[in-house]
Amino acid sequence: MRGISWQGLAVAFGALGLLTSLQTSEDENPHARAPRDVSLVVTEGAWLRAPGADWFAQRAKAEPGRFTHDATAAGGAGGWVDSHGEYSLSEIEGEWAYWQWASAERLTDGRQDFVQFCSSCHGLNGDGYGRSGQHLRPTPRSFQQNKFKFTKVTADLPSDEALLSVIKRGLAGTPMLPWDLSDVQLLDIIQYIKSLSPEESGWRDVYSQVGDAIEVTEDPWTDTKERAIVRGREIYHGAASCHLCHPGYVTNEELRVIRKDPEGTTYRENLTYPALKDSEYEVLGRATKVMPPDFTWHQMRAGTTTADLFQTIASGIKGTAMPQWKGAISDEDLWALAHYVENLIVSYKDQPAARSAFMGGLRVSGDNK
Amino acid sequence: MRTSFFALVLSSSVLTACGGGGEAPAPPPGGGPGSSSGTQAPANSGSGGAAQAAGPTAWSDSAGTATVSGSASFKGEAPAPVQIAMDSDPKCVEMNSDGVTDGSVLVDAAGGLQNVFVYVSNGTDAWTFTAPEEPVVLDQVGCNYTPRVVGMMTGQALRVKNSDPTVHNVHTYPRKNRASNVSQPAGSKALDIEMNRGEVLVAVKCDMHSWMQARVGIVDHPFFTVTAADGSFTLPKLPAGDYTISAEHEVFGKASKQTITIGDGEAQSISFEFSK
Amino acid sequence: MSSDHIHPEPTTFLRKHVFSIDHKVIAKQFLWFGLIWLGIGGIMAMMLRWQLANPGVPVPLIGGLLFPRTGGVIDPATYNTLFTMHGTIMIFLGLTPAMIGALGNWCIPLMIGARDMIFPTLNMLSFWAMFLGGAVGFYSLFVPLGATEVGWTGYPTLSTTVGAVGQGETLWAIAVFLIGASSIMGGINYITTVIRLRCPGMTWMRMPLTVWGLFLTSILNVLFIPVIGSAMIILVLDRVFGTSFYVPASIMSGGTGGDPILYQHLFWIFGHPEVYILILPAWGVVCDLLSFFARKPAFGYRTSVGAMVVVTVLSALVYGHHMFTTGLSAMLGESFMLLTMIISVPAEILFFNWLHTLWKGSLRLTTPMLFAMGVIFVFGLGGLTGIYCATIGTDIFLHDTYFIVGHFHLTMAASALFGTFGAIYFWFPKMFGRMMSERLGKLHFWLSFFPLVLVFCIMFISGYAGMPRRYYDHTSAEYLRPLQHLNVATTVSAFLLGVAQFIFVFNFIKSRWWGKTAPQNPWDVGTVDWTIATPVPHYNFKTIPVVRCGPHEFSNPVLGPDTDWIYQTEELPG
Amino acid sequence: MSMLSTSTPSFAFLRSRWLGCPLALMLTSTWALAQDKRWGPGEPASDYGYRFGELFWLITTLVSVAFALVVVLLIVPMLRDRARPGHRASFDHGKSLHDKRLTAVISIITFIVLDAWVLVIAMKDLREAYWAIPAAKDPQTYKVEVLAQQWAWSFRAAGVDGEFGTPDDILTTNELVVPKDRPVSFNLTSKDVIHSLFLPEMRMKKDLNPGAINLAWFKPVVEGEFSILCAELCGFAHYQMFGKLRVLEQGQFNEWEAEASQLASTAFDADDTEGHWAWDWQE
Repeated sequence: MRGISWQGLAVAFGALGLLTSLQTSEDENPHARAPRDVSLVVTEGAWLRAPGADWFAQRAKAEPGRFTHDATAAGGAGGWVDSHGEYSLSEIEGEWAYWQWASAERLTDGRQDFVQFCSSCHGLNGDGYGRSGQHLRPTPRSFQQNKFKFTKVTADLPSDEALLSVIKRGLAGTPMLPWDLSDVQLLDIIQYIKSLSPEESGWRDVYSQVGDAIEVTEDPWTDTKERAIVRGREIYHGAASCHLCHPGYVTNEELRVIRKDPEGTTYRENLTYPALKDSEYEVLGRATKVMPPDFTWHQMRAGTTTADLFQTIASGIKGTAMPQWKGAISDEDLWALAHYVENLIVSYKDQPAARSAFMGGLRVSGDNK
Repeated sequence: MRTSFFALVLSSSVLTACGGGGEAPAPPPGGGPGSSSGTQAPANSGSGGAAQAAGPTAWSDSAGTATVSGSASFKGEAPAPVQIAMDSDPKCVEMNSDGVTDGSVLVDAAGGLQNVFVYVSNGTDAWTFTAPEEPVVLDQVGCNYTPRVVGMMTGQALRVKNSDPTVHNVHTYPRKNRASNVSQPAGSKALDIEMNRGEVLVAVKCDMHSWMQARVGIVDHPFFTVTAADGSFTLPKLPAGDYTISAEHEVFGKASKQTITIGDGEAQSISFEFSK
Repeated sequence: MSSDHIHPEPTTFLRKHVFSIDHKVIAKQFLWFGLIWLGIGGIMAMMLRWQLANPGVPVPLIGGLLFPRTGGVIDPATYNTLFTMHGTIMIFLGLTPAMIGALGNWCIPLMIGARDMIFPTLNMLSFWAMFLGGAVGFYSLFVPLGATEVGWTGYPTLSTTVGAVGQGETLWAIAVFLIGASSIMGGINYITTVIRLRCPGMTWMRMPLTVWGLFLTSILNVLFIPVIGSAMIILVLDRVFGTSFYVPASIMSGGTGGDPILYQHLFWIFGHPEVYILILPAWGVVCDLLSFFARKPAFGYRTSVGAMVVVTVLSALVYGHHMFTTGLSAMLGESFMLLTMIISVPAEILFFNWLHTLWKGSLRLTTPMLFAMGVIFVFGLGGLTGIYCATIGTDIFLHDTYFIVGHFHLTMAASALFGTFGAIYFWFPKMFGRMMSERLGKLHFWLSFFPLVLVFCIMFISGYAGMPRRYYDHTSAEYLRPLQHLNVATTVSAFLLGVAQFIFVFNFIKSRWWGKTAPQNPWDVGTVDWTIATPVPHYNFKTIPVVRCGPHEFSNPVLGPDTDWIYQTEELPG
Repeated sequence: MSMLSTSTPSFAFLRSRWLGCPLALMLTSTWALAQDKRWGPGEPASDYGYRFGELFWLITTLVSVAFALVVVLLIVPMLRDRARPGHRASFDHGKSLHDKRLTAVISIITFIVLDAWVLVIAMKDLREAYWAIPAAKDPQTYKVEVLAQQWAWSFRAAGVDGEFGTPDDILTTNELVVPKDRPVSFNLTSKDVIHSLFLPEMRMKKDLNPGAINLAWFKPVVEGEFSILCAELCGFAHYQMFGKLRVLEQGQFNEWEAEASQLASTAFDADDTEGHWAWDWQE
């Protein structure tokens, strides 16, 4: 075999192997979101907080065949099983709770998808500070903080469904897109980002709970939209006092009438503009501020239908000044608010002439600028 | 695409082998703190120590006879109280017609610092404590929290009331516990907030009235207190032993810790000093 | 090695068929290799077209097997991988081996009367380097974090770890480097062989134009492949070792970091000549085939050679027209626009010569002839639309739209592919000793020709309407949604084109083993390769031939009325 | 577990998918989409858009004629000069001086007609319009800083005070509002990878290179809503990176700008230095 450089071929193959193995070595490239300094393989599975027993009962009814109950699971305590894994019931400090097992294989899949698709903004470690996420307001979520804005649940932790719907439809007006990935991939990513929460916090916290879903109840105003808008306007500026953070959409006189304040009462400066608020979302250890939207101007992140608005108002926006309204005011009033806000969006957003006539009319009256 | 591209080539053998490993281990939350296997409930609440032979014993109130008292003071020139502008909500203005100053730093003429949370941060591991049934009450009166700083035991509820004729939202900022942010219009019933993990000085804020702030100190034993207007405090009913006592203020942060050794029936005095 | 240095024929299977140093075996290896990869690249193209016409619909038949995790749907990342690998495969692993590797290895020694390449071992190494490159490229599809998905142009910073975290991208760069190394080895070999091993009497101006095309291509290969090789090495350094040649340090200003535009310069200094690397052999083949089957001398042989030489020189000077929107200065932009316009002059000369060769000929419309004339048609279409792309004013709008896709597919893909097909149909009898079916061949041509023209002409329309290339789903943007009917039409044509290729596959396989035995010279052509027996003996020529006339002495009146051709080794009467 | 259940090759397609899928889908979608079809890019909405449109049709005319000639010269020999018994090709090497002159003359004429003509007009257009970037200090010029990222456009306009990096800078994501009949001048750069700002109706396209600032401009002459697309492959969601361009009539625009500036000042967080990314205007 004279002439064939077997040694040469061996060296070429060796160099090739060396190069590819180097890509997962420890040294760090300061310029890039190189995956070299972090392992792509998750070696341990994780128990993550799952929704409560009611949720399983509901789901089992809504999607027959999705869940099967296994009485022998978890040492006889019983549990549910579906294609995504096993949900086990366990007692912790006197309280029974469901936990979902995310296997190491599944988290590895999720990890790789996360690094490939999400890390440009959310950072390799899920700290919300990837190269594309820098200088961005609102900031990309840090999954180490495990706070999520649009949860559609009462308590802090959203269900997989809620997270899935946010990822699939995106957040309007931000770089968070509607992601065209399959449910399998997205659910793997979701399990992975849940596993990023620190011990004793969020998804790995025994005291946390996956909130009860805020169901879209029946709209009591379907035939009486006009009255809903009037009622919503009263709630907005009255009982709920939305104008404390969002703009007020009435003149000072009207506000006095709605709030039954005496003549001569004055309200906050720049009443027809929103007021900047604190948020819990941190960048480089500093909490950023958030802007409550002006419904006639800003884009709604999580949908503009009445039902979307109902859910958003009811569940609040977690980690920001927007509280949960479910329970604080009645569902009927929540629907009225949703109708009122929807009406503001439909009538004035992106319609400069109509909007300037409307807002200008509020401002001529004097002290609310 | 990624690993599954042309998975035809790989799937039948490799992935099946991998997939086999995906089954969950039998007992649930292996890693969860305080967990035990599903069938045997822990004898008592605690942090996983129930099985140990020489574990902590249940605390009885009569066991403690020692007292630590002292004071917290602020060194240096106290910041001048700032007038709060409440114009955003006329209802608040109405209730405080004389004007209100910011209550975050309250220093008396002698330098005594009010609203310092003082607690035993180490030395109580030998006992387990049961939280009292009755909740700790935090009221919203005149667009301010009363009291401004409260302490409570883990497992105890924080009951937030709204006595104002206006709407508030109760926004807690814990690091280790569940966060919550719920609105509370005028006339709503009280909210019970659970925080089950020891955490000193959890902020409670109202986003609608940006000046409204309170602090909650949560510890897993009853040895905590808040300094009075002159900066004094008393920690009664301590059993004999070695303790680390800490103090934290919402603006000035932690003072340096004090370690003491105290015998039955003794009374000792310590002091904490804060500065900017 | 001198031309009369003859080794004994190899005896082992390994030396005979795998690690052979015989140029004829290597040519066949390259041919099979190239055809298989053309098939893979073609299937990828079909999947791309499927997705574009039916966004988000599972790929029928193979989808469930290839993409189980998405239920057979091509997800956007996979889509990016597919078009990246389609481009890379078609250029580097399909056309390069099938055109330059197979054709060069087969034609150069046989047509210039040599016994083998001048460096047979280098020749073998060239094939195995390309094989290794192909293997690495294929392997890159399976690595963690995904295959390359940044386009065959691989622009940083998308192709650095900023934009592509997958190891597939690193492997892609290594694969391109290896394939480049193979091309350089081949190029050195071809150039030296043509210079040193021409048989007596084979002067430069008596060489068949096929050899001229391959010779000039090799020069471009040797000059410009090293540029992309270095670009790829730098890319690998950036990706693996954390250097920052291409990655700027800060977002707002360059700072001390690198510059992604550096790569674009390097890439297109190679990339534009690459177009001519692929098209020059096809041009050479077309010049020859038109003459062979029009039974007429190639019109203006010298001007054709001159035009090809001028194209070779100019090809390096026009690359900037790929970068009109990257922020080139006005001076550079205008210079490149002017130079690009100038390069059309030699192409016009070639067209003139081709059409003149056909004029008043005696056309035998065999399959190779049809493909040669097809090249004139599709290259005419592609070349003329180049004027839109060369003009900055229109290119601003058309840049990175389907117009460009249509343009470059017609010029370098369709033309080179038709040239390759013509060459395969033409040299198949000598290569394998059997005839390919003419009937199936003609069917293949016509069933390929119409859909092909349709595919890329519809792309001109959609590009003109503003449809950007490399979009996973054009229905997601409001502006593009009304254009979707064009996508569907393109896809239908593309599928017809795809299906037509099965005729070729069937014809090729069937003829290879069961075809009619070929006579020594089925086409009545006089070049030196047709003077020897079929199958070609080991070391080709028992005695080195002596050439006494040009390759295109067809219908020469001095030959008398009975015959219209003469072997190059024969003396013209009179 | 999930891997196991999803990675096993599915043979379901053998039963359902492949029979109806390919042709039925293509035909129905062709039919459905043909209801709402478009064949061209729409009328240009910027001033140089018209110039480039005219150039396009000039080239199209010239190219069509040239290509028709090629096709005729291909088809005529195919029909007329087919090999047949008794027919012999004319012998011509094309070496004579006459042939060489003919080659030269035809090439030069083709060059002049096809290339030089276009070249001259293109140069004129470029110098008068495309490269004539309006002066920054001209108060008529509306300046916009664009920062692209995977996968969104961030636009920053100076606001009413005309200065970048002040609280009243108007920051928008995926939405750009500009005045009609005033030149709009861009400073373009990118955070991560190369993007390309493509305004199809304005006939404008310019790359955004990380680490460098590119300049571009256009002058909208039509009111309305237009598209913003990305024309340089920028990763996974390249196809989703679009925005909306709104061109407002001058009076309305001034109102819009004042309001947007006011809102921006309200939202300005002076301590949040990381969130401010304006740079000095480059010219």
